Amino acid sequence: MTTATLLAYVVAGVALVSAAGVVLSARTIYSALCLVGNMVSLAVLFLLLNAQFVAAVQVIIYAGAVMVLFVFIIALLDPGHDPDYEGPRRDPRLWVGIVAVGYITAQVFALAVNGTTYSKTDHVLQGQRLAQAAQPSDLHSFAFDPASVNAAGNVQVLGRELFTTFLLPFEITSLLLFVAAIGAVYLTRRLPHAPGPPVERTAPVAALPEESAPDAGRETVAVG
Amino acid sequence: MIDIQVFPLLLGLSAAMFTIGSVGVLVRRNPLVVLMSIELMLNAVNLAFVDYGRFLNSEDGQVFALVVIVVAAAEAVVGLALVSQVYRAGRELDIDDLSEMRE
Amino acid sequence: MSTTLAGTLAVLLFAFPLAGALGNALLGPRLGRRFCNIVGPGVVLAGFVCAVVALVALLGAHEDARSTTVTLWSWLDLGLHGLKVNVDITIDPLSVLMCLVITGVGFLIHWYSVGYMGHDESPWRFFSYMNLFIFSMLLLVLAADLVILIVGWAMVALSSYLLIGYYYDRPSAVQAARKAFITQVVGDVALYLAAFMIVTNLRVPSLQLPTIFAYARDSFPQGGALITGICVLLAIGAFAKSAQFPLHTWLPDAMEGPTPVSALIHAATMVTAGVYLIARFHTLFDLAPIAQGVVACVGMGTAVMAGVIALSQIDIKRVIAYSTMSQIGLMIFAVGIGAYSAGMFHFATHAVFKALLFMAAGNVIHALHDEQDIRLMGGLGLTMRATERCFLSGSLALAGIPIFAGFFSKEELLGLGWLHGPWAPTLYAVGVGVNILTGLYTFRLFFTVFRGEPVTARTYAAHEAPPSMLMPVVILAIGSLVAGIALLLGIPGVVGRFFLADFLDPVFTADGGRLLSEPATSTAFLTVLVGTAGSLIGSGLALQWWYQRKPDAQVIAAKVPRVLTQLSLHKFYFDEIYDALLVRPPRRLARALRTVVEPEYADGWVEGVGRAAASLSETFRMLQTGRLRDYATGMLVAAGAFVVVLAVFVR
Amino acid sequence: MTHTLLASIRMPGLPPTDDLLRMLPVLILSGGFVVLLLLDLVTPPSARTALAALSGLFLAVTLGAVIWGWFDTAHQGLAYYGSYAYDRFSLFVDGIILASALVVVLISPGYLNRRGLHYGEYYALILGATVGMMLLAAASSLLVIFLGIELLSVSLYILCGFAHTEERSQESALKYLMLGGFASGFLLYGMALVYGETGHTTLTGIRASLDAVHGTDSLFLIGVGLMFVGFAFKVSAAPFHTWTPDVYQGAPTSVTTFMSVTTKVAAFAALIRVFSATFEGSYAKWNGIVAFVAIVSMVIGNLAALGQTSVKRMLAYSGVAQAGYILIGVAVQSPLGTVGALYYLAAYAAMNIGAFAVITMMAGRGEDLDSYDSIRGLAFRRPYVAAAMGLFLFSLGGFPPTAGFFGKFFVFSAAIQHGQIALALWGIATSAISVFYYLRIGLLMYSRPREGEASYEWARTTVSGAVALVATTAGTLVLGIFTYLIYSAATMAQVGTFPVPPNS
Amino acid sequence: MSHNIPWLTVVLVIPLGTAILLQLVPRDQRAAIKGLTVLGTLATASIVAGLLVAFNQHPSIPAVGPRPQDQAIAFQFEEIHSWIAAIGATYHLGLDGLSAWLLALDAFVFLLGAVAVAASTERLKFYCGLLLVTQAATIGVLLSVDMLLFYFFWEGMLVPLYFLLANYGGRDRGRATLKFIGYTVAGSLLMLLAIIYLYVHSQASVVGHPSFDLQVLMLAPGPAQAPVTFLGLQLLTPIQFAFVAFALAFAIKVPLVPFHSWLPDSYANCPPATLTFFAGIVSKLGAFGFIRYGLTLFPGPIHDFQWILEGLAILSILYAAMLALAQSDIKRIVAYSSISHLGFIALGIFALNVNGINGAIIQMVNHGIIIAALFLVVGYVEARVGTRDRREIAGLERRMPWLYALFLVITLAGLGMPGMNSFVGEFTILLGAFQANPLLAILGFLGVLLAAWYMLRLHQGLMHEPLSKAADGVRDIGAAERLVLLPLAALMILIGVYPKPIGDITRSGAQQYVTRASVPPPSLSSLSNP
Repeated sequence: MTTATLLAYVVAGVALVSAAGVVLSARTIYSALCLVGNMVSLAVLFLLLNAQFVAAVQVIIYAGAVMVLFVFIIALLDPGHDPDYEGPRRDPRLWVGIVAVGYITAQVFALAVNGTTYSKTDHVLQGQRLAQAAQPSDLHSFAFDPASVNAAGNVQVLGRELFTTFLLPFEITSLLLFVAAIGAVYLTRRLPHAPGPPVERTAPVAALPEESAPDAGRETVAVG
Repeated sequence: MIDIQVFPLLLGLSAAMFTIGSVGVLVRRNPLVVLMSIELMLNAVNLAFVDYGRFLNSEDGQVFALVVIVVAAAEAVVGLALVSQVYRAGRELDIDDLSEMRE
Repeated sequence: MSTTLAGTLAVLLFAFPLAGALGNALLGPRLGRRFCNIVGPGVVLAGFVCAVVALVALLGAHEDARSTTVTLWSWLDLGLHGLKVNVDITIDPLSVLMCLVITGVGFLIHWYSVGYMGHDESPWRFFSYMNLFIFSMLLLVLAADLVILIVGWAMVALSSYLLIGYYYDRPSAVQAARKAFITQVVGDVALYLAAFMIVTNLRVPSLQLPTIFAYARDSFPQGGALITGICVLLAIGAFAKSAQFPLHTWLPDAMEGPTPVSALIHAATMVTAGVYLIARFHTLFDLAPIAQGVVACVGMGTAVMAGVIALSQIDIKRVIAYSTMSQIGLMIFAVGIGAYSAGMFHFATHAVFKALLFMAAGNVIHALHDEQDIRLMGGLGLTMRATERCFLSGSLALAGIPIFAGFFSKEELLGLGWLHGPWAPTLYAVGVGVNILTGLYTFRLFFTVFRGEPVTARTYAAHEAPPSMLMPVVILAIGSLVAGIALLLGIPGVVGRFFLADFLDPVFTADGGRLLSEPATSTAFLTVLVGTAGSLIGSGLALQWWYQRKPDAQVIAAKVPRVLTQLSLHKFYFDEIYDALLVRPPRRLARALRTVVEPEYADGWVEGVGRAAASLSETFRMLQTGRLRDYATGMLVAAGAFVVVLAVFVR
Repeated sequence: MTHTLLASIRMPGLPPTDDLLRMLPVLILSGGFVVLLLLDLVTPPSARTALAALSGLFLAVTLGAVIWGWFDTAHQGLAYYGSYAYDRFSLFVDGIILASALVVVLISPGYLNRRGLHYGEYYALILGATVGMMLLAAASSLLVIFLGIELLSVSLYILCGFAHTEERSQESALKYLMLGGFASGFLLYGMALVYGETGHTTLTGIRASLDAVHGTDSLFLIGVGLMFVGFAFKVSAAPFHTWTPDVYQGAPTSVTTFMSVTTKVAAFAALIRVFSATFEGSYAKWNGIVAFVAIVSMVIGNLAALGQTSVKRMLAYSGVAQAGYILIGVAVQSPLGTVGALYYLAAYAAMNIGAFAVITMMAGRGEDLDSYDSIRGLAFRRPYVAAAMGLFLFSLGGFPPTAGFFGKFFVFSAAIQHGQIALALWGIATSAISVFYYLRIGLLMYSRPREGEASYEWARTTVSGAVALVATTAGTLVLGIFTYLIYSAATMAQVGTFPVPPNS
Repeated sequence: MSHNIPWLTVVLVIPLGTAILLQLVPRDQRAAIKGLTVLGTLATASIVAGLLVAFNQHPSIPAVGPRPQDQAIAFQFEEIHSWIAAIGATYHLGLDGLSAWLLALDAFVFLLGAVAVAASTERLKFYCGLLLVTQAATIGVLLSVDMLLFYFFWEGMLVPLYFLLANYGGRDRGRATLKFIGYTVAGSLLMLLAIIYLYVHSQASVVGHPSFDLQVLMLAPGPAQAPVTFLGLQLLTPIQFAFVAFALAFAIKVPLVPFHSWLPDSYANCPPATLTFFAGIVSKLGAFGFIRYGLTLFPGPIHDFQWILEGLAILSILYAAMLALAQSDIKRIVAYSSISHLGFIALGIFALNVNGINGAIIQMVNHGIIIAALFLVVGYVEARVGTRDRREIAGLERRMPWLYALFLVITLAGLGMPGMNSFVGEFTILLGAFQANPLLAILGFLGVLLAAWYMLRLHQGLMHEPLSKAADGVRDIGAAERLVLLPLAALMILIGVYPKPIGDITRSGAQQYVTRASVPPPSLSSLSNP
């Protein structure tokens, strides 16, 4: 087992704990901090997985921008008192949750280890085998030489990918951000809101004129 | 250069994080924490993508992860905007209050 | 007789009364009473003329050529070996005799009604009903097709229903009308079934009576089960019309109708339709001895029962009604033993004198302002001589005192009864008993009404009926004196055959039917003597008890076993029994169905489904708590379940 | 050094310019989105109706482009390296979506004015959401599917909260957002697993991988299941429907009108493309779950609708039920099933938009036309509208001669043809129930309010509103009588369900 | 009449056309509205009359298969056009001995309904439009030969009916309407499944591709499959299930007794003018369906279930008659009497022989006329006396002689008086039943007796006995009402006196269907040796 693997184990543990912390910690701010910790540890894992660019983005955007936003809002809304600290313990949902966590994790792990997912013999993921079997002339080579593996994660490669193969998603993302921005602006800005005068109920229908009533026949005829 | 035994470990970790996140949505009544839990779920997804991508040696996973991060950010923005709207009046941060419409 | 003539006559016979009925109904209210008084009887008279013409034509024709069947139009084809139903009518001695009586007596009664209903508020209604009845009756007797006969059969019932319920303000009248009609429907149903059996068992091409008879003779074995069943059904139909046991209870109640109605329908014509039916279907009955036996016994039984009941009734009309029932019983007996001519003979005479009796009674009731209780009458002979005389002649005829009409006809059929039919001598003996009863109740009635001291003051106030009501009575009185002789040219076996028989018998022999063997002269003479003796004894006793009153009737009544008197008084409890068996249970069942079954079950299961859906809907709405975390929980659980299923079970 | 490294990795060139042509409808609409945003800054509040007209124009033009594309078979095929399918399937769905959006834009101004919500962003966001839906309909790679869903969702989150001063609106928006995020988490995780187990993100690639090895392993299946959860949420199929009534009720009615139809249509398109086409090989494994969801949706939707007292909630639940019926078409893996689902989607668009349009147009000042009482006696004031509403209700109930009948008919036919009688039986049992709550509304409209009871202050019918109603009515009837028109179109679209790679 | 004009389409279109034309009339021109409606229905009626005259002039020869039951039903004035070509659904209309006179009845009762509607009805135009649309739908049901088209009209009929029932009538009409619609829909949907099933399985039919055309489906060898087994016990075969589905749909429409509870409520809450065609033709369509589809598509199953169906028929006759006896609401009395009479019709159908079915068809026509008249009378009485309670009405004869006389005729027709029209039908039906099994006929006669009882009870209860307080001071029916009732009464007598014109056509129809349904081996036994 290489040191990298060892590191991976350790960081994974940290990630797990911090994840639990997000849910369980008493104060909102603690949750936020735990989330930050979780994200950072994930970034580390990404690095270990040769996804340097993603790791960087993770730290910058997530741990940076988003979490800062969170903290702002927390500060803004002053959660001095948190409705539920003891909530999780009492709540039957918690048990549902714990069961779910335990089961699903175990299930996925088990399947990942000795399912059909990958065979210990040739250390090749089944997805890989499938992909190769399907179209040998696939966009990405499945050769496991370290060079390509390192290359896979670096900025140039991803950049090219984003502007060629994934051009469309990339564009859509821009649109999405645009919409989100507008939304945030619209929702938070104080707008001159002029609702109409309160409606006073009128005219009991008993006194309704028969006006235009028979014409209903026209539409009903259209039914036939 | 980590070896492939890490793959199932990280997949399991992502599953765990995902589920924990979803449980957070279940059990927490603080809208901010709920949003964070959702972020947690998305993070788990990223981990899964990157993990797979690494051992498939395809970039698609990483691209996916990038996109997910962006989308998560976008959602977080809108969500936080809404939360700040709804709970603007120093109102107790409890999503269970959001049950005017029911049945 | 040419078919064209027959057709024309038939159409005319139908047309006149029908026109009368419609005319009265539609124009009557506008044109008023006089119009109705003319049109009502007029059309019947016209019908009578047609009948006479037919009679003359028949007499002119050769004996074997006297039966003509004409198809007026084709009614319907049935999907069964090309079975056709046509509107056929037949002119033959039998139907013509019926027509004569119906229109003749009918005319007189119409004439009588002009006076009797003189103060009625809606004569047009009355006369249109009466004319309608005449039409139906003619349709019945002229019909030569089973279905058409059924139509006539039912329409007779209808018009009788209308006339019984004529005074619709009287609940009792309404009840009686409905009772009569429903009883008639029972009879109709019997006829339907008979028709069905005929249709399904004989592969007849049409339901024309001659055809049916021909096929029946070829394919039915003598006394076979099927033919017996058919005949029994026919007989049930006949019983319903002719008020024979066990379908007789409607007739007394029918007296709720105006008196002319009783005279026309419930004495002269309708009730004798049963006799006609059996006579008409003689071919079938000849094939089914058992059925004949049943008919004969029922006839005689009814005769006795009615006689007994008549003894204790106190309503003048009811007494006559029961006597009618009893006389018809005799006729039924006659046709039951196969003495068709004799039966028809008695029918003819009976029509005359019974109509007479009713109308005379009508005069009395009219004079006493609708008083019908004979205990409140008496001594009317003082004030109403003419009516008394007529009534007397009618009573003599009814009682069968020699040289009066009833004597001949009754003795004829009794005499044949001595030789023929089931337990021949026994039934003959019973018949003699009936004679005694007849004498008793007839003269009980006569004496209590016309002799003795007046009971109430009204008796003195009573005045003789107006001529319009008297003339028909007188005519009929004369009729009842001469009818016997007119139709008679000698007592059977003493001076050979008699006229009516010569006229009718071809009908019954035409299709191979055989006449009953006449008794030897000596036997015949003996039977007649005994029968007459019976009548005389009865009448004598009546004279003794109700006129000279030593011993008084009450004393005698006390001597009679109580059971008998009670039975007689309560008409053998038939109404009570039927009410308990046939009327109440369905009523109760119907109520139970309405209150329990329909709401609880028939509708209930639908409602139940609705309620179940509603409650389910309630639960689902409860699940929608509006709390986000619950929704998320639901989703997670479902998703987890999917994972389990996909990872563990499906694989 | 890096150069050699890069050389060792095969890189594709830029996408061909034809792809821009294939993107034409989406491009027009996105352009419209931007233009509207810019114009909104300069238009005075009084002239905002012009923005509505403009957005309507954009939609119409796009619709034209779509129709042109339908006949332009030469360019049909995959674009952008198999991530975007420009085929009749997507164009068919685009047509439905655009038409619906057009109707919504027609009825919106009056409503927004009465509600005091008339802001330009509204139309921009409608267009944005529409773009997302069109992308979703045409998406043939997991990534685009996800982005399409997110684009339309984010837009809708904002639109739901568009009445930013109203508790209900905000509440519904937040609920929708949180549950939406939750659901897209599942969707994503599913995608991750599918990607990992097949090695591809494009549907063509995935399909190819699956064809290569038929034995599909559990992680892949779990992925399929989780993806289905995501889709089921979007089409609001039980038990993932719980957000629907609340959100529909809280959102401004015009928004509800929009999302109730278009979201479902787009999501179903993607669902069909992914499940019926891509995961076809493992049909036997997942059809049980789909069938189960279909049945549960039909039962819960109809039964819950039975007890409602709010028109919008009732229609929401009926939407859940309708989703169940459409899912039948997915649960039976047959061309007829797909065609049936497509036809049903078209019918559903016509009748449901119509029904909601009535609610929108009649909604008075400041308040939504929500409760049953508020619709009582409508027929006496607005006979045409009431009659039209009655027609839509009958259509939803599945009566001929309306669209709804043939929708159900084709779906059931598919089920029976496929031997899944049980599905069909559930279907008819529940539609028999549905009759009661649909027709109850009819009774309300045609019954006079009790003595002395006030009647709701219905809004006047605007011209554009009338046009919208006529259009939806006509659509409902045409789909119900001249069935062959759309049916043949749907059959042609069905052929394109699976994105065939251009090379093969 | 010339055969190159699509007469049936014309008949189908005229009502719709009139309905659209109606919209040009301003709503306050009530007289004009009513007049136009009457004209439209009159036009339809006259064309239908023409069709009847021309019927059987050029009969087309039915396709004859190897076995007698392969004989297709011969339709006249046929029209076939493609409708949904992709699934082989066609626009296929045709007239046969079964539908000919029913079409006439349809035209007549709607004409009657148009005449009978009070010009003072609120929202008259709406009403008239709905009436016309309903007529179009019912005509479609009678004429369509393609099963999808049939279902299209069958279910579509409910739409205008819903608006009619929901808008005009008694206090409780809402509930009653929902009950009626829901009940009917539940049945029809099952039938829809069965139709689809047959369609799917007609693959291997004579034409090769699946089809909805009755002519084709009829000749298609039914999918003879082993019974469905559920939890080990053997249930019915698929085709039998299909038949049960059809039977349920029709039994609800007729209605046969366990499924009848919608009828009294909706009839009781329905205005008489509507009832003339609602009771007059709509309920007949169920019986029509039994003959048209039960006998042709399910010759085997209908024999397998014959005794059950006969039992239901008898049950309806007696049960409904009893309830008619127990009611005090005169409208309900008539409603239940209607159920009982329809029981007779069903009895005739399930006798499965020419007489029974012929009688059933004739009786459908008669009952249409009678029930319409009865409801009209009841309506007039209610309108004048102000109550429907039998116990509060009496002695009307004194006040309204015209009504009395006409009602008398109608009553007699209602109780099957010989010489009236219903006698023709009942006699033929019962003859058929008697052929099938004498016991049936006898039980049927029990129904005849009861009918006499409750009809007289109704008639006398209203007309006779001393004048009741409620009934005092009412006026007799006016010329308009007489104008409506007189033709009806006349028809009742006319048909009774000369039924041959009807009988000849209907018999030919019945003959065809019976021949078609005559399968010697019941399908159950045939399964054992496939």
